[in-house]
Amino acid sequence: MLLFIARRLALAVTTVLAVVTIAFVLGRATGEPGALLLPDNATQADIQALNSSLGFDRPLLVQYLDTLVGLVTGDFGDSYRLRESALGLVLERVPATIELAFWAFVIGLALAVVAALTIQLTGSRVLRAIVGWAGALRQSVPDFFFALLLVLVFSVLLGALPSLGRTSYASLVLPVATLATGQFVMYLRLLDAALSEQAGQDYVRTAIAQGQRRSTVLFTRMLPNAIVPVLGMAGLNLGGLLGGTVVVEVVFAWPGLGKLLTDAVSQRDFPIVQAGLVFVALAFVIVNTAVDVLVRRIDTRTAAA
Amino acid sequence: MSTVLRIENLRIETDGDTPRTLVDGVSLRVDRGESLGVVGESGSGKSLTVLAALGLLPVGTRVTGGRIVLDDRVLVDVEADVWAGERELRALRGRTAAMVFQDPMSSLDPLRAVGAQVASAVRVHAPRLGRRAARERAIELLTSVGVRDAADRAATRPHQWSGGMRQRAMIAMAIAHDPLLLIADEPTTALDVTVQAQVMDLLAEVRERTGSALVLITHDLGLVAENSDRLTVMHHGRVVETGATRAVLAAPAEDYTRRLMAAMPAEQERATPAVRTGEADALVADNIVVDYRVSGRKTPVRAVDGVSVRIMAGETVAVVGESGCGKSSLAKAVLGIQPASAGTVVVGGVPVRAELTGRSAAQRELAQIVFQDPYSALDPRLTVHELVAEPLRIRRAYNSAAVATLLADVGLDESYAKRLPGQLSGGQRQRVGIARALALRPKLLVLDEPVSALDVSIQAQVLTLLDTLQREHGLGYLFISHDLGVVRSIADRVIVMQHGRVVEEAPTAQIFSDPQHPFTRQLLAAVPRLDGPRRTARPAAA
Amino acid sequence: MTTSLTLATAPVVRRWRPRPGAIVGALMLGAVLLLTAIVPLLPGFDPMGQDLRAALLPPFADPAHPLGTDALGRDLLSRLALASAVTLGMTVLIVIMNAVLGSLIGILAGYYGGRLEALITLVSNVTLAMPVVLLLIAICAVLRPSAGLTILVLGCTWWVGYARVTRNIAAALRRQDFVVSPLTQGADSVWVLTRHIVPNVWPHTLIIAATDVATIVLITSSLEYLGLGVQPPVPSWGSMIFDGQRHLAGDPWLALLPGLMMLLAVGGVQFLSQQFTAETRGGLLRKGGMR
Amino acid sequence: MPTSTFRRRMLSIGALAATGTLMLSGCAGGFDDSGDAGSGDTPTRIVAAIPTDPTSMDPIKSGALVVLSVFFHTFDQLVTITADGELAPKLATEWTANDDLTQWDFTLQEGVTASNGEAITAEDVAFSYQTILADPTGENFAYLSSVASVEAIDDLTVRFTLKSPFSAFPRNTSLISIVPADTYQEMGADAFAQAPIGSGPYVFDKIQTGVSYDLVRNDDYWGTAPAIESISLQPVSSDESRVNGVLSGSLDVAPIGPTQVESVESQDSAQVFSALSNGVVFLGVNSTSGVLTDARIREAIGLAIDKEAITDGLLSGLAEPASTTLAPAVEGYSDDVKDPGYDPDRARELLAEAGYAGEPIPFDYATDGRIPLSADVAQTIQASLEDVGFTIDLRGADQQAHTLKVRGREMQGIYLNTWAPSTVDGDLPLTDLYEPAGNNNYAQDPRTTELAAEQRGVEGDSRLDVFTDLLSYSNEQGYYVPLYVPMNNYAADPDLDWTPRADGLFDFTQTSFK
Repeated sequence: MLLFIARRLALAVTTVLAVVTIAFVLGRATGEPGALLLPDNATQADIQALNSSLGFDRPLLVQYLDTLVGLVTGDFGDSYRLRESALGLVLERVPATIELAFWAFVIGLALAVVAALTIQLTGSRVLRAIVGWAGALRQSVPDFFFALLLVLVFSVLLGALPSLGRTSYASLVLPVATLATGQFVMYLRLLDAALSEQAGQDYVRTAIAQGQRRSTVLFTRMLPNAIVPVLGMAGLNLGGLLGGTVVVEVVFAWPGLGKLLTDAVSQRDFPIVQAGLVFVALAFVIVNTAVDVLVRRIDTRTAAA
Repeated sequence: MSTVLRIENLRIETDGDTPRTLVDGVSLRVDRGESLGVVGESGSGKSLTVLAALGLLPVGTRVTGGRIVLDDRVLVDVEADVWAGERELRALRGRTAAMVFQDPMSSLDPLRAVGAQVASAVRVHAPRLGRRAARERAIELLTSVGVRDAADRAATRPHQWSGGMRQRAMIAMAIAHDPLLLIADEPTTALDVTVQAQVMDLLAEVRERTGSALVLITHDLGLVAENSDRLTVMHHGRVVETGATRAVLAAPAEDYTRRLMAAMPAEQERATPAVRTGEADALVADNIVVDYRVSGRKTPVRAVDGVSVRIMAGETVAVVGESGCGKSSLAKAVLGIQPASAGTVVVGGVPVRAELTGRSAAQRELAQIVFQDPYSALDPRLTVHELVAEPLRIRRAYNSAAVATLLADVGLDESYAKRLPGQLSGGQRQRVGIARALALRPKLLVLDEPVSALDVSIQAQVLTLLDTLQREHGLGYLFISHDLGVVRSIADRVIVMQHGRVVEEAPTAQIFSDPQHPFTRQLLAAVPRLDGPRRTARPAAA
Repeated sequence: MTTSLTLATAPVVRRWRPRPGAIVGALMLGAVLLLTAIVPLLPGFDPMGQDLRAALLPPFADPAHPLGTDALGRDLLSRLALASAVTLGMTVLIVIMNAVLGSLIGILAGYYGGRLEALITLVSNVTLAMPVVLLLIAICAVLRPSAGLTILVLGCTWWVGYARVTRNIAAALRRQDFVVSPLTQGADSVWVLTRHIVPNVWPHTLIIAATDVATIVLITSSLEYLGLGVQPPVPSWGSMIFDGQRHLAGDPWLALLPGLMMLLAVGGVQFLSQQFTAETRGGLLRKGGMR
Repeated sequence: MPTSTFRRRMLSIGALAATGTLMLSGCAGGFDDSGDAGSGDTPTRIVAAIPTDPTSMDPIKSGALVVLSVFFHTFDQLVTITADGELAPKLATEWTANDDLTQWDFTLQEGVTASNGEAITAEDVAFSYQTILADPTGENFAYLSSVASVEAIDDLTVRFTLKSPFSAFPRNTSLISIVPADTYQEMGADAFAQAPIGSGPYVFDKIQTGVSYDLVRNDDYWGTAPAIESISLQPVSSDESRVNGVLSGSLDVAPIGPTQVESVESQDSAQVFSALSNGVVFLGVNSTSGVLTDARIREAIGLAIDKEAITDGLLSGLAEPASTTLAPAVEGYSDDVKDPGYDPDRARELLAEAGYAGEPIPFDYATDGRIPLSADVAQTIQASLEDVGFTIDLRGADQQAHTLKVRGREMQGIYLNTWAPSTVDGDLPLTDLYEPAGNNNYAQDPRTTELAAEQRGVEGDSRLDVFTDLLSYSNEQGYYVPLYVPMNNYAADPDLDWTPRADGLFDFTQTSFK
């Protein structure tokens, strides 16, 4: 277990380091931000002055080391544009994104579990077909367009839900629905395949031969076995989910990390980019480690291997 | 009244538009407390028949005719259109009739503690029993089937148990409710012969206690002979012969039964050795040590601990022992697949490096291997022709005539050349595997359990083939096996291994007639034989 | 994953028998491909020609523009055909790049294991921990957004799924006797990799690729929303939907027609891919008693 | 477009969405409607969408235009520019210049206090300006590049001494907010940005960076009390989201794109405001590289583009063709400046004369950001130019990359750009377009430099004449191709009584609900 933790830690550190380095290289390649920060009639001299006051005239190596020091001390500097602590700005946006990603994940996964179990329990081909069709249909609609359709129906036409902002629980519904449906389709596929595989396993036959109820076997035996690989996928999917919220955040004017980061990248607001990416990478590493630990707890075989 | 299970005229077909009949017109009967052996080769329908009795048919198959009566309850009567419902079946499963399956690893939920699984088998028909009580009962059951320290072990998961222990746990679950009928489907096939004997002893013992009847489904006539009162022989989905075990085996009425018995390895040594003198030894392996590194452990595990083997040209040396004794590791070390950490290997008079990558192509050709599992030994995508051609292609010595000759050598005609492994029987695959191994004209053939996955009748054919080839080419055989019956009929010399060391080495006849080491004796005693001792479990009531 | 399981589900050996879903899928995808192939041959094919005075014509109103025109008066049918070719082309390229890259990485990691595997784990972790969208925005900021760049970035970063699956299969195959035996016969690793590992791995790669098509189409169209991808005046489904949504109230077909194409293609591939995935057995969990 | 047709279409879309998705039915109920104080009596709260995230709430540091929509409400500036572009007193009641326009005295309103009670005097004004001038890297520094020094003459008089004559200087002061000096210094810049205090008609209620900027009416305001009690300014970056926000009632007013105007107009739940803006969309031309060094080819570009087709067709009439680089609303604009018009045949002749052989001309544009429908506009221009024989290499980039390229003077051929002087005066663009340091000035023509400086020293009609000379000369040389003056369009609550400003910023002090 100690070895496992040490390995995990090494992997986490190198991952974060690599992400920061990539971000640094790309950042310096995209150019200096001064010209973007000053009004239209600012002169070249003004821009130069600003860039050098931001430290862009120092040797690249020094800037890189500075970034690394910032990474260790947790001080990523002030945002160039917003002139506030970059880490503070990132942390300010984190709850909104986590809220979105968390509910999308939980609802998507929960519905997928319910649907997959229902399919297995009823053995209904019709149900599986319907869910399959609906999934394909959902996957054929880009998130931004799906979100727009939701807004048109539920906000504009029915006036039932707010179309933007993060003011009440109601404003969570549409953005979460947009993301959760996508998650649902993905997890349903994985779970259905995993459960179907488990259904053919000998231990299921053993349990049935003992007189166990099908539902008992499904819930207490097959589901834990099937969910292990799905959990692993879910952890890996996290990076995608955090990145995938960008479009939804734009459409629903959701004050999340994705929007902040994409804006920061294009505005060359490197302190925010660095702070944000470190956060995302850390979140990814932590969640995946947690998933691994969970999986090892559920399935001690992997620990032995 | 005294009949527990009665199957009449059972027919099982596959689903679909063009159903295939898998079981046709099978009738059998199990009386209270008795033991019925159902024998047949793979595909004979023996498992399906008995699985149908509990409504456990795999998906894609169904009962289309006949009657099944379990404990006076009609579960199926196709003509009367009686079909037991799920609820009714559930009440019977595990209580009236319980099953023990072949592979105790996959038959247990890998994620749940064994004790919990036993406890849940207890609670399923005793819902009012509390968790704690069920747990205690589970430990009691585990103890009763010979699991030591059951209270501690109950909390561990199946992968931490040995195969024999797992099968004990399966039996503990099966007897949780003292069923009238125990159905054991190849309960010992995956186990070592000594463990097999222990498990069969245990089954007899628990039946003594519970008075359960037993249906023993197996392909092993010896096992049936020792463990059943009556016998039903099945072939191609039909019952060939049925009757009292002793009577049937003493005087088989049907041709098929006779053939089955004839195919069992003869209990005598082979008459004429094929050893050639004057040629280089096929193998001289000296003081071989094999270590495995295991993650999480500092010291490597020593699988083979200083074993020496010498095989002359045309000689067959068998290495026997239980799983984990190091016999396969020894074979792999000889081949270089798992390099020996110490010792020397000389194949066909040529000293070779320990690791495979250190051996030249010409050196590698000297020793070839025939694998145990004919399913994994052949690339499923390649035709027979291509499979046999591969070693020749590696040597850039391919010509199609050579392939045809090799196929002919192993008794496969031209028509097989275009088939895929999936279209071959197990025996045919093993012939292809042998042809591949022979393609490079090796001096030494390592045969790693070459027949253990085959039905007895096929086993005999393959062994005959191996014998013929040895005489023809003067091959040395390193024959790895756990099956002493097979070893007796083919080996010139036998090496018995235990815990990575050689405990006894002697000519075959001497091993069987005068075993020196207690372990050898134990191994020999465990082999089920047609005339072996009977395990009876007649309950007092009968 | 046990070896027997891997090989038992190997898709190659199964007999070809079209399933209903697969037929529907083939028809859906076929319709899109047919349109993509045929429309450029028609006399009126002109995806770029603008006529601001004939902008936003509804479908079926003008025989010269059977499906109407967009905001710049360009023929919608022609643009749909071009967009289909562009999007499908991009998607296929990206999927192929990922499949090849991911499978190669996975196979090498699975076959050789050890340090290589550790390195690959690190690389795939970095890839996963760094949102593709951010990466693409940053790279586009340096190099200007273009279809080629999108293909390159997505093509080089979306391979982790392939690598994971193929690594498992390759590691399982590595222990298979039929992979070991050529080694004992004098073959080298290249022989084994090319003759036995790759041919047995690629059917699995194909299955992932089929399901990945939908994902990639979705990702690229989301990128169009952020202005990263195919650049005007060349159309793609994503950019057509994005442009069209501005006219959703008055001229909804501008967004719905490319949406329909996307649905047909994505849905088609998904249903088609069900042909290759293992049939659900249901095991003993099927309903009912003896019957 | 009749409403019924729209509804029917919406219903069909709804049906599509409902069948096509796994709607979370039952999720629709049970939320509180607190987001919008819409019901009951005449509403007194405005929720307005701003298109981008504002930057820091410290007016000394922050100079981005979008922030002014906040600062106009919460701070006083010396002067203000009204919705119709006129200069009007705000904190300053009057202002005078010396004869050569290098020294300006502003007289302040008496009795002005900040919301925390601190009196706003000439010292505070001087402090605000001096602090900005002390930091050349500040965002506001460029607006004051003409200022040499600022001093408080007495409590109510501030004197600006300029480096050179500048007739339009007071307009620049409309962009600079005055902070209470003592408070600012006590709190420090960072803390002040978190809880800014000003003397404007509104005070900050709650700041949620990037989410909403909530203001409430300042009951102690020295001037006329506005009707609206509270204002919430919320950044919403997507056009469609802003329209839907207004249509669904989440927003009261929001800037929208030209394509959305028609559909919003057909709705009962919203009205549309459209007003010609203070900006001009133009093509920048690098007249110093490649074939574009030939004036005939530059002229051909102008002749090849049908501006009316763009404004009437593509932009649905929500723009007017432009003939100069200044919009009509801007001081310095003159009807007398003409452009050559649309004549593709003449363009072809010119190309033939110049011997243009299809050398590709790069055409850069920003895919998003400042110019609505920029991609469509760029494609139209590309098509028009190729129509007369040009070979155009269309290159899209995001707004920031585009801006960096403009700032770096890296454009190779032509590029789409816009200039909207926030002072609504022609002076601001001149530096950038015609003076040596200008980002857009590839020509570096000494004549334009001279004329740009000359207008600063004169006032009234003579100033206008200089502008006319300069802009006509620019058109003749083909340094820029003016395209059109876009309208600012807004979707708003049907009951909103509001006049949009030419510069597109929000000022709700005169606004109310009917």
